[in-house]
Amino acid sequence: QGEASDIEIGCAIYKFDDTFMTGVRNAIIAAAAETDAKVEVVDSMNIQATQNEKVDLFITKGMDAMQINPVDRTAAGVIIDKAKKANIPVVFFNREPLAEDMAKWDKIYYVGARAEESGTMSGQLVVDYWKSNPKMDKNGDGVLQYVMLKGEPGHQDAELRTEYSIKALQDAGIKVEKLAEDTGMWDRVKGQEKMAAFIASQGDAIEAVFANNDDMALGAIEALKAAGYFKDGKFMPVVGVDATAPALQALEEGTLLGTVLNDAVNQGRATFALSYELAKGNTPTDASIGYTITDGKYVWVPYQKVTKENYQQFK
Amino acid sequence: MYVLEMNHVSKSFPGVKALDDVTLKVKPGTVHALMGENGAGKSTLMKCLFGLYSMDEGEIRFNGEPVVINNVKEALSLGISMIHQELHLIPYRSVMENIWLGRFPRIGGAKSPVVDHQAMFDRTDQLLKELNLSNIKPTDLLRTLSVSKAQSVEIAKAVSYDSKIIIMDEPSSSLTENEVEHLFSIIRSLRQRGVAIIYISHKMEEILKISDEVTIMRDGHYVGTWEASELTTATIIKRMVGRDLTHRFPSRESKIGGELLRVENYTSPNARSFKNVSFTLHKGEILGLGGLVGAQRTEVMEAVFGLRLHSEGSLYIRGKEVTINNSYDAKKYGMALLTEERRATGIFPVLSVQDNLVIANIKEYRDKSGLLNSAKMAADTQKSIKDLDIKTPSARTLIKSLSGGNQQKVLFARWLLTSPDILILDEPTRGIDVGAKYEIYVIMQELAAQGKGVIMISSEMPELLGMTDRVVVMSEGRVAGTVNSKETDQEQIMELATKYVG
Amino acid sequence: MRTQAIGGFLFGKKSLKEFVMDKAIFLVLLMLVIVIAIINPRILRVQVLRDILMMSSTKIIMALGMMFVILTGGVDLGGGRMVGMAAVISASMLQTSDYVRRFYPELGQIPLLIPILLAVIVGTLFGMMNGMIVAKFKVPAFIATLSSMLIIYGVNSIYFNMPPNNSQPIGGLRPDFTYLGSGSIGFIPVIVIFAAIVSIIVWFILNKTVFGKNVYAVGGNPEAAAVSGINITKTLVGLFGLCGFLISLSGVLEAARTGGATNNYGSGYELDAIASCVVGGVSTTGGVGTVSGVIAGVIIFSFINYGLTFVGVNPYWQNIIKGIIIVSAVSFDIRKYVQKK
Amino acid sequence: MRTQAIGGFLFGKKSLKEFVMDKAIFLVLLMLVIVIAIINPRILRVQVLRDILMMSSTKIIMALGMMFVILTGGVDLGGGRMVGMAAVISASMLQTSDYVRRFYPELGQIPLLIPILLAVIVGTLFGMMNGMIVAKFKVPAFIATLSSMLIIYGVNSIYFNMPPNNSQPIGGLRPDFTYLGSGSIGFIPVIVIFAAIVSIIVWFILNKTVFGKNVYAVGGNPEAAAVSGINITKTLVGLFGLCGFLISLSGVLEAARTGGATNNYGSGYELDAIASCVVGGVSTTGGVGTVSGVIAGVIIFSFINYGLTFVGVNPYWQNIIKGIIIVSAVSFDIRKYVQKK
Ligand SMILES: Nc1ncnc2c1ncn2[C@@H]1O[C@H](COP(=O)(O)OP(=O)(O)OP(=O)(O)O)[C@@H](O)[C@H]1O
Ligand SMILES: Nc1ncnc2c1ncn2[C@@H]1O[C@H](COP(=O)(O)OP(=O)(O)OP(=O)(O)O)[C@@H](O)[C@H]1O
Ligand SMILES: [Mg+2]
Ligand SMILES: [Mg+2]
Repeated sequence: QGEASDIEIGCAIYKFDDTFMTGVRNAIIAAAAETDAKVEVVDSMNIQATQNEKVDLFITKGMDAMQINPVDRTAAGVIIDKAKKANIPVVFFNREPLAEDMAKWDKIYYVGARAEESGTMSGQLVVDYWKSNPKMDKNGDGVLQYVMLKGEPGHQDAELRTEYSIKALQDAGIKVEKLAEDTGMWDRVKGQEKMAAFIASQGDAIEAVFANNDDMALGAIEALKAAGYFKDGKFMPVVGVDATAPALQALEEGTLLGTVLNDAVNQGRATFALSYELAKGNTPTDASIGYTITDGKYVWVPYQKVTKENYQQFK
Repeated sequence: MYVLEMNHVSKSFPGVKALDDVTLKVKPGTVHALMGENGAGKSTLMKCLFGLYSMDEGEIRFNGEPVVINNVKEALSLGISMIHQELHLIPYRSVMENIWLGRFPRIGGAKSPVVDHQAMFDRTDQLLKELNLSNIKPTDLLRTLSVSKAQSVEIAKAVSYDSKIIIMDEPSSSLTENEVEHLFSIIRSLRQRGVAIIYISHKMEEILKISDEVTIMRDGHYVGTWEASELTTATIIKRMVGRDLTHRFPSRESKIGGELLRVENYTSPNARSFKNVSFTLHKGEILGLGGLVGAQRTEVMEAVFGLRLHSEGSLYIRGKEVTINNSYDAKKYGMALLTEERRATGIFPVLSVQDNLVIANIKEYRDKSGLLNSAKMAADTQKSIKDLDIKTPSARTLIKSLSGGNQQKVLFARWLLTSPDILILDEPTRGIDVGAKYEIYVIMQELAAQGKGVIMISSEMPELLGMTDRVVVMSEGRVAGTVNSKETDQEQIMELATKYVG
Repeated sequence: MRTQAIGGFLFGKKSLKEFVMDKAIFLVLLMLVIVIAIINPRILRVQVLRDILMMSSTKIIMALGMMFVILTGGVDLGGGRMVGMAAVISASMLQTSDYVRRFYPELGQIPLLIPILLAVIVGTLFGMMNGMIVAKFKVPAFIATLSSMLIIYGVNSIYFNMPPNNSQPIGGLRPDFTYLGSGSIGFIPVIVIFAAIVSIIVWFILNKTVFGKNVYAVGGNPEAAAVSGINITKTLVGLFGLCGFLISLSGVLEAARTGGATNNYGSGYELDAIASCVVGGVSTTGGVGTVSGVIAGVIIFSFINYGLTFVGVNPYWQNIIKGIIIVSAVSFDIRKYVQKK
Repeated sequence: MRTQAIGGFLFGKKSLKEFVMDKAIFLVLLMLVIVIAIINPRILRVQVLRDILMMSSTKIIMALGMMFVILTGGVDLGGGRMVGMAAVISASMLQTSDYVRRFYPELGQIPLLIPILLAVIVGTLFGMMNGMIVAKFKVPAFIATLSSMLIIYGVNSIYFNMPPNNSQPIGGLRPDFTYLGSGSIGFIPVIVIFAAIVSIIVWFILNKTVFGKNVYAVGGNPEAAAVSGINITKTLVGLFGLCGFLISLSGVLEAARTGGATNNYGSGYELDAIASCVVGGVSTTGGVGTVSGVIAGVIIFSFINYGLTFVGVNPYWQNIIKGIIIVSAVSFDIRKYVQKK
């Protein structure tokens, strides 16, 4: 213990219960297993203050580098100050700190996808369907009537996905009308219950269902099934985000229209590769980490649309 | 000429008219006894006076002036204080805090937020000394005090208000003879200072001894007010219950049989508690357990019943040694225990009278399917209510809204339903009116006549002497001696009770 | 006189006022329905009633379990996590054989009852452990169940993270299993039938058995219960076990209803269950509470959630309105317990 | 005899056994430290002590607030949401003037104290409202604060969602503000000094003032308090207000400490605060609890969290171990209250 050759990296995940972040976490652990580095993964339990405490602990333990998945992206500034003082490089991932905070020190990096993109892509999935299926406009008014199942209000991904999915429709020149919006708190059960209420109050007026993640989308599908959808030719386009295993199954069954894959494996690998180089005291390069570094501190891992056509390759 | 007049007071609760046109007139510097059967409305009348209940009708005059008392604070500031029928103390706080609650001495004037602990301690110390209660320390936590000491704290608290009227609702119910004497000397000195005392008790001797005037109530009605000197036990009873009650105790022929219960050498793991207690109870016997308060009578009986640990000793039922670790073991061997603290270990306040009655016997109400037979439970409940003359609007009434004495009757009935062979009664007639007392004596008597054994802890000497066959006298946790009730007197028992004191 | 006679006819021996006081919680529910129906009359459809009963079903089962603990003056903080554990255990063994990411890739088609029983037994054992700790070590239920909340969640997460699953949501549940959650017999959902049967059984246990009476007694005054010859340990272990049984049953049904499970299922449910009980008149100081009150409490919550979404209230405002409704309903209902001065 | 004399010298009038019983909770803490130090001796450094004190500071302030409510036998479920509200209010007005996404783009550099006072006053008022509802409508604290939890969260979310902020996390806090949370005077963090001062004041209030004694009285036996002429309403409103005050103060410091705020701050904190109180010997039935116990309770939790991460226990196992430690600590500590029979 404490030998100079041992590389120790502290990794703080915003919340262990997040399906997507579990994928990233597993990828980081897998990548670390191929090296001599030891990654200590901790759970911030969705509390920024807890994360700060974990960072203090990492600093006290003298970690060589840190991987931080912020709970609240604006709080990265304080973490950067702490890290800089202790001279421990930090790779932020999945949630992007503010540009001015990123500029505070040169040993700060970010790996992630542009959160807006997931919203845009799920919007585009519906755009494609709308354009190829004129019958989707059930009431024939040329306007797309939709309902929105939001994640936890105030959660960065929830806000951005909600905003950009609709923006994608408008950018494609489609007129939209929001029939209802409510929060399903990322939760399958709540998604199902909220959708049941939407169906009861809106009836057949709903033409599309947007969900901020797959769990809520699958909940909504259960509610739709209970209301007689997905049989006898009655269909409802439902989109989610994450491309979880049950979502892929739903794609196969033809109940889910599409979802968006946030590439957990590559986010995890890139995060580890960056922090490993930093821990060794090197300045990372495209070659040394195997990913393209933009603006000297960003690695962008793109989202991918997943539909019935290509889901096989994500299984 | 009256310090207090309550005229035409009426008050109803859902299902009962607790007070119906009641009058009470109290002269300054007198002890005014308020009497009536259980549920007659005595406590309710006092709670109206103390601002705890609002009257439906009637007026209160204080020093001749009509007053309206909306809450306790107003009552206290008028100069009325009260000792409640049930203890109202805060368990994890000190004696002094309990006494000065609501009017702590403060550092730097009445508006200051800071409590003056030194002054509080000194005043408490002085108060306790004045009242001759030096065995209680101002800093003792309430929960470590025995019931009787806690009762003494309540008395000290009521006295400390310097009130013009002190209401005492059965203050002596958990005091021993000596302590009652002590309370009386306090009352006499208060009377001399011109304080009026309203004194509620079911003990006739006390009433005749201490009171100047007596007001009698029956079923929420006012019966009348008399000079105490005009009254005798018989006339009071007659006016209270509306009929004659000639004997205090039912006459009985005891037929003592073989040994039923033998306790040998019971010793508590707690060094300050009981040691080497042995006694025997026979079939058909009523065995008294006497002694001063703190003699550990309650502890011994709780240990016998399996509620407390004993480190040494053995127990024999009908000559066979048995181990009793808890109350269901005890119940299995046909034992029943009526505890001393009605509220703490007796009633289930939020449950109905029926549920309170049948709970100890609940297993007997299962029919073949294993489910409870409601009809049988209801029938037994009605029978108990009738047999013990329990005053309750219905079997479904929550027990907490019954009068104190009627709660006690329910508890008594609870154990009778289990048809016990050995009945242990800890202060069974506490707070029970004369009529009901007699009924309870009769029941004890009948049980003994059926060959069952009864153990009665009592601090009322006449009751001990009048009802029992033998009395085991305890002193400081040890058995000081056993006497034959017919051949002894109060002096001998007192002598034994103080044998190990000091 | 006339009106009184009519009142007597309608409400039995009670006066109209007493009836209103006694059933305040049902009146609150009625008022809510009326207000929402004025805003959007489509709420008055059988479909909506069915939706609400369906979404209340698992919650009723859970809340009835919770009631046992609240009757003793405690709470079961681990309830939510127990829902998650039962959901994960049962779902992990009830996936269709052609689903790709199976939890147990080698597991064949086992009888439906086995995983369900397993889930429920594990829940019951955890419940009994809570009861044991409360009874034997005198640890407050709050702390005992807080600990078991952490332990259950930890155990469940480790199970859920087992390869090859690695914390992925469990999907692809067998249709015979999901039928329990979303199937119907005629117009009546299976899950509602479940809830009804459980309610009846719980009513029987509480009102017609020795155990039930002992629960009320231990809750009403544990010291008096100890004196009355009630085996407190047995009663506590029994009632906590029953609570674990009912809560894990609701977890199983939750998985069946949503067709999936994660270790995060049920998170926070305990609070909803406790709140439903309290709104339904179960006293947190113990000894007071009825099955019908709990059912009313759950349905009120379901109806508020459903109704506010139904009329399209913004989620932030939903919270505020919900808060106001709850506190008003309870303060209205509580008056029957507040003693007349 | 000798050992007894030494024991007397060390522990005052109490016997060694009594001392061990009385201070059980501190012994548990000591044992934890020893066990972890055996696994990794690096934990025995001043830096670690400082980390733990820092992470305990805001929690101590919050738990002390919570203690007032628990002393009356209730809980404040809205505590966590109140932390979030205070964090958002104070942070929204304390951003640097060059920060791009300001909550109030036009707001100048206002004195530090104004937003802090504002946040704390709002919290106090919500607390007093809770107290009012509990006292006047006899609604159980559980329900009153559950409602205010929903209401506070709703109000805070609406505020947080106001344009131009639109629910974006609030960042770019002024250095004079963040100094309160992360600055130090010498080696001692400012926030620890805050916690120490608050603890002393609360100790004084509870032990030396009439109000404090009334809190214990109302909690220990409300009927006794009522018949002694104590104004129960005033006491309840006061103590709930104080609870709101302390909790929102901890929320302000939480924003200062993390350098940001969202409407989700504080979510779930109430449970931690309640648990710390109970582990620290505050009885959920009311009337029993001390400041030192609460501080010990918070530090035990902090130390468990810190220590388990420090020795590198897998987070799932952390939950399980934490659960076991809590239940053992409390069952060990509780023995002093369990009546010796
Ligand atoms: N809070 C209440 N709610 C309903 N009924 C009540 C309440 N308090 C008293 N009662 C009823 O009022 C009647 C008078 O009770 P009260 O306590 O005044 O009797 P008491 O004369 O003091 O009897 P005891 O000698 O047994 O104490 C009883 O029938 C009782 O059931
Ligand atoms: N819970 C307690 N904790 C500590 N000490 C207690 C407790 N209860 C009682 N004691 C002590 O035990 C002593 C005996 O009280 P106890 O009630 O047993 O006397 P008793 O002879 O049974 O009187 P009674 O005639 O009232 O039943 C008291 O002096 C009291 O100091
Ligand atoms: Mg259209
Ligand atoms: Mg009375």
